[in-house]
Amino acid sequence: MSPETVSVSRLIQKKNAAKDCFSLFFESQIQSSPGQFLMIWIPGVDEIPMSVSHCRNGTIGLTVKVLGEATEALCNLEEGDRVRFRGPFGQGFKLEAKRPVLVAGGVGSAPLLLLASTYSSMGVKGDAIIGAKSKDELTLIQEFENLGWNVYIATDDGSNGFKGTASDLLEKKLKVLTLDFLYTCGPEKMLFEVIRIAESVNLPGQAALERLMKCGIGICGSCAINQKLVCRDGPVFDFKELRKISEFGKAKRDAAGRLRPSV
Amino acid sequence: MSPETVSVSRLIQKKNAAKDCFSLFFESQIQSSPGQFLMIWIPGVDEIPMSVSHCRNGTIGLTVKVLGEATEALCNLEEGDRVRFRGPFGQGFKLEAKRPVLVAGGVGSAPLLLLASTYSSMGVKGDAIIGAKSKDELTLIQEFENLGWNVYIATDDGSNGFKGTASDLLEKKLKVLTLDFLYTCGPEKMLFEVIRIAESVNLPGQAALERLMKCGIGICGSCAINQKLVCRDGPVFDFKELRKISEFGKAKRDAAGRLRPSV
Amino acid sequence: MPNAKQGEPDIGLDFLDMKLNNPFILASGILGETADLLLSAFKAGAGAVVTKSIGLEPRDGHRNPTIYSTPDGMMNAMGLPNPGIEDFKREMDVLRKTDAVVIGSVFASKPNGFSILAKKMQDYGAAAVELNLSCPHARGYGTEIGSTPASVRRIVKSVAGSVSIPVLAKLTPNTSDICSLGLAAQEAGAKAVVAINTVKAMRIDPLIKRPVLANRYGGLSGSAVKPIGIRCVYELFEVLTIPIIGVGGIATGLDAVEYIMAGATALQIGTAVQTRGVKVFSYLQDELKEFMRKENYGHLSEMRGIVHEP
Amino acid sequence: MPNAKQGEPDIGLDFLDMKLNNPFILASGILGETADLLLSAFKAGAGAVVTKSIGLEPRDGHRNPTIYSTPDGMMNAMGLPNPGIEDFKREMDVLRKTDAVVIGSVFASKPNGFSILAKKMQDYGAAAVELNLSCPHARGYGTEIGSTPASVRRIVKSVAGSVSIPVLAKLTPNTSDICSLGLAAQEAGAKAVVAINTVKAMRIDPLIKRPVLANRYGGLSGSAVKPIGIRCVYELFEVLTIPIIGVGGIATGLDAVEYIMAGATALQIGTAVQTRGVKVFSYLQDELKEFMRKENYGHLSEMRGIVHEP
Ligand SMILES: Cc1cc2nc3c(=O)[nH]c(=O)nc-3n(C[C@H](O)[C@H](O)[C@H](O)COP(=O)(O)OP(=O)(O)OC[C@H]3O[C@@H](n4cnc5c(N)ncnc54)[C@H](O)[C@@H]3O)c2cc1C
Ligand SMILES: Cc1cc2nc3c(=O)[nH]c(=O)nc-3n(C[C@H](O)[C@H](O)[C@H](O)COP(=O)(O)OP(=O)(O)OC[C@H]3O[C@@H](n4cnc5c(N)ncnc54)[C@H](O)[C@@H]3O)c2cc1C
Ligand SMILES: Cc1cc2nc3c(=O)[nH]c(=O)nc-3n(C[C@H](O)[C@H](O)[C@H](O)COP(=O)(O)O)c2cc1C
Ligand SMILES: Cc1cc2nc3c(=O)[nH]c(=O)nc-3n(C[C@H](O)[C@H](O)[C@H](O)COP(=O)(O)O)c2cc1C
Ligand code: FES
Ligand code: FES
Repeated sequence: MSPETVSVSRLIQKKNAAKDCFSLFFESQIQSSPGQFLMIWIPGVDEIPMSVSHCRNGTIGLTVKVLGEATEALCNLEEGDRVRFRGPFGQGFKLEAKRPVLVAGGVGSAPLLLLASTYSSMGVKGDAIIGAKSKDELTLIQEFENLGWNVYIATDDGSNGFKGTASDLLEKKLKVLTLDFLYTCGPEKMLFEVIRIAESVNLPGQAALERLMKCGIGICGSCAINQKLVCRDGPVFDFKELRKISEFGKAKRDAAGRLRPSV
Repeated sequence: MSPETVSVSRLIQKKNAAKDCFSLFFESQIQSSPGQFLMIWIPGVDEIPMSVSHCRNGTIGLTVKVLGEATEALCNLEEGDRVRFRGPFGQGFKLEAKRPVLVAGGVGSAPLLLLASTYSSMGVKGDAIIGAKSKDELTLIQEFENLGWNVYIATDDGSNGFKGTASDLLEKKLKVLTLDFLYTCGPEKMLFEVIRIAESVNLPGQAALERLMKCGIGICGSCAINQKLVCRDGPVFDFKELRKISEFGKAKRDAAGRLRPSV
Repeated sequence: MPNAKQGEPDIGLDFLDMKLNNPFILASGILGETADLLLSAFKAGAGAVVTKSIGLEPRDGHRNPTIYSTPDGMMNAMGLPNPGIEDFKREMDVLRKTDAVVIGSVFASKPNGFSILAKKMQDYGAAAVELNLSCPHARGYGTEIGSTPASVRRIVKSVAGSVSIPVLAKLTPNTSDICSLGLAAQEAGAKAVVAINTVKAMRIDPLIKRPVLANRYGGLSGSAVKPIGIRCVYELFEVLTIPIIGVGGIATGLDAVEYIMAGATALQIGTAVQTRGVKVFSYLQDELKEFMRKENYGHLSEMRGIVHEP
Repeated sequence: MPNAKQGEPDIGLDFLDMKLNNPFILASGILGETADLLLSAFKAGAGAVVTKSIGLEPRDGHRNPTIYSTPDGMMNAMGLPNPGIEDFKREMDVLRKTDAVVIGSVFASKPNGFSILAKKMQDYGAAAVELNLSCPHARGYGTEIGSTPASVRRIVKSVAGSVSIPVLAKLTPNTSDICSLGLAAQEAGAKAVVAINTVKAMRIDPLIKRPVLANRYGGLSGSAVKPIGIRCVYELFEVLTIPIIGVGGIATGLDAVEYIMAGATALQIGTAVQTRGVKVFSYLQDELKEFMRKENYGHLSEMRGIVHEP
């Protein structure tokens, strides 16, 4: 764990990344591996988990989709405002691919961007399939292109690129692309589909999961998925681990710890 | 400070060192510099400060004069019995002499023995003036001789060597020996005399002091001598520091903290 | 010097009506909300597991931040999140089909609430019920109702009269006199006491200018409270006849030995499950056995309470 | 973002009838038995110094070991060794001739004893008197007489009626309700409260098979108790109108800021005098000023209690 487990940072820049979605840059010495996450405290509001999308030269970047109170408050911060980080926590992505493919849904592109830029700095590039409901929800497309990755776009409504889901597009692309490892992040239904498709052609890979997180450090149990803790054993899991996890794609726990079927 | 600040050890050997005086050897990884001390807890009895007289190959040796309850209990320990050490604590002797002379009174020879053996291992030898009330109270003579030091003996009653005090003998020897630094340990009246003599010929040196010690680590204040703490600033002091300390040779504090004239 | 006895030291425990493989029990609130996690602790070697404290109704708990962790110790103000006793049946039903020894922890604001919950836990198959009389950061619960002997007595009495499984009273250290709380629990029919819950505490972030926990106050656990927990167990052992379960800062086998010598019969592990991982349960067994082997103890009972004067 | 104000931050304090250069006060019992040591702390930069707690008669204190120190914190059971109030005149006479601001700490078992001691301290020239109502390891003194509001009220009232110098009540954290103790002290005429004294604690040596302190129980201090002390100061600030002196685990300027934001007006330093040496008093001033400069605070009062909700 980095010595910077708890640190206070100021917002130095905010950029619109998609509809209701912002990339926020903080002055911070935190060193995060792709796939790891931070617990970010918006003072007076809430403390929530966030993947790192940028990490370079004393700057940490997050890409945040406004969903509720905390994400809204986060995106309403102004330059100079302070937040507190705990972390980085969790197991990140393995960096062993020669020819990686990324499949992102919505703001799931956030951790995959840090993964892509890390691969690029190692001289490895690959393909990124990025999906969203419609054109204005596509997130970080330009950033993947700037890194020299091949970007393939899917929108549910066909407003940009392929009409259909990211997993539909993956299924198509699998036939034409050379790939040895798949990374995916996005809505759990999509992950479930992506993994089914990958496994059908024996393509190994990893997925980054989300669960409700309170402590972030493996003590409270709120992020449980069967016998695994997403904050500690994940958030990144191998496809073959996920196959053994019956709740994956099926059920989540709410703040009170009740098991609820996924929507 | 050594990582072994608190450690439990077993007595492995006990040797008679003089009348009512024993050298006790414990299995211990403690590394002590000459002049430093340990707080030794005799379970169920008391915890008292003790200089280290031997320190070698996983063995710590103390040389203990029976004075009261704690020292008696310590000397009555049997092989295999346990004690607890805290330490080593305090400032030891400087090791800068080319031609050292040691002046010991009674069990004051204990820390000076570790000093002599350290010098010997550096290839430096010198003279040791060792005093006691009478022959059977001379402590560690053989050990100094085994190290190849010149030993000069003084007894108050003349039962061995020079008849008189160690400081009387020092005064005599000063005229014939070549010396560049003096180390002394023993009753405070003796230290006071020795320092007066050394300063009269501009011989620099250090003395190891004793005061009542409770904490050993500079928080309780029981070892105070004017503005100095013997446990932390000492127990070894330069002669020129001692000149500024008005209580030196004059007064001590009792367990309640009352200043009492030295006897 | 002692001679080595023959064979392995025995760290098993016949405790109340439970047979424990070893004295190390998962403390309440740590990974205790789901059957799967409780099972994973049991499989990792816990002698028994205590559930998260369960209440009559579902609760989301306090807003985040709920945890603050430093090398000195941990602070939490989870605020007793739990699915409620009805929903928790699902988890207990899973556990019932296993050989895990499960102690059901419950909290309520009134004696009657505790009794209802304890009966449910008994119905669900819990081996014992632990009463949380000591959470320091949930308004109307825990310490607020567990810091007078009268209140402890009333609650324990109500529960002990309602269930046949052993009743354990978990006591607060946030008191000037833990012994009077322990005695009240014993007199009212508790079969054991558990000491200690967390110590009420606060830290502040000087740059954010707020307490580090959303609830402001929280409970301190981990190594910082170990000397307080050992003191409480020692004090309780001097006055009680029922067994004491020691908890607070136990992270190594030697910590466990200190608690046992102070008088603990069994031990609970909370914060160390985070700092050393769930494998702590096998490390603790190894370390405890190694100590006993070297020091020539055959059974835990040979160490229990031995620092007390006769 | 804030702009830097002009000039150095001001950390001076007009406090009761004392003018302190800075808010850092040497805590009672640390190097406090002799005039020379108290002076050395004052010269090292302490804003004021508190004497060792002095009683009516000389006391040797408990047998050794009286101290146990770990990286997590320190435990002590000195047992209130002191030369007695008559003999202590010698030390106070020396201090009187200096510009050191000296607070006389006293302990007794009865209100009347406290009053006699306080009057002596006043005669000796003490700027204020601090009542030790909170030592956790001396039979018949400290916590034993300071953990009920009634007893605190009786003692403070007796002393406040006997002296004209400010009376400070040093409170125990070994209670379920420190606020009621603080309120009792305030109502009875205390001019400030001091929180906290040490937390009752025990450690055991598993190889020696005894508690590590000869007195068995001791008081925990240092970083382990910092979150407890901050919580107590925060709680007291919510209910009291008189100033609070924060103490417990303060070792750095940032620790001081936490206490001040919780509501402390001044601060006392104990264990850190050991861990960082007596120079801690100049380090603390530097660190506090550096924080204030960076965060643009001009005076301590701008930080005091700011984490409380309006
Ligand atoms: C490891 C990890 C990494 C994450 N990384 C990012 C990231 O990089 N960028 C980002 O924008 N978000 C990320 N999230 C999700 C983010 O933490 C949540 O969006 C946030 O906690 C919601 O808080 P809120 O108060 O804004 O919304 P809430 O008020 O908590 O929720 C608002 C609505 O959104 C729903 N909701 C809440 N959380 C989720 C979720 N995880 N998935 C789907 N629906 C949800 C709720 O049920 C509710 O309907 C990550 C989550 C985890 C666990
Ligand atoms: C830094 C340091 C190093 C020491 N090293 C050694 C050592 O190597 N070997 C050794 O034998 N002792 C050493 N001592 C002294 C030793 O600590 C005391 O002799 C011991 O504490 C006495 O304890 P007791 O319970 O046996 O006697 P007590 O019951 O405490 O005292 C018995 C009698 O001896 C007197 N007395 C106690 N301490 C001293 C003293 N320091 N000088 C003179 N009279 C005293 C008492 O006033 C009393 O009359 C050292 C002391 C210090 C401070
Ligand atoms: C995150 C967390 C949650 C806790 N939740 C509960 C709880 O629900 N019920 C309870 O009785 N104790 C709870 N506790 C207290 C622990 O069971 C235990 O008494 C305390 O943490 C001291 O032990 P430790 O130092 O080993 O953690 C909780 C502690 C922590 C750290
Ligand atoms: C060795 C030692 C001796 C103490 N003696 C006294 C005392 O005589 N009177 C008193 O009121 N407090 C005494 N205390 C308590 C301190 O004044 C202080 O309240 C406590 O140690 C917490 O502060 P800290 O964490 O900075 O040490 C003593 C503490 C220590 C460590
Ligand atoms: S968030 Fe608490 S265990 Fe994962
Ligand atoms: S022995 Fe306590 S300060 Fe020296």
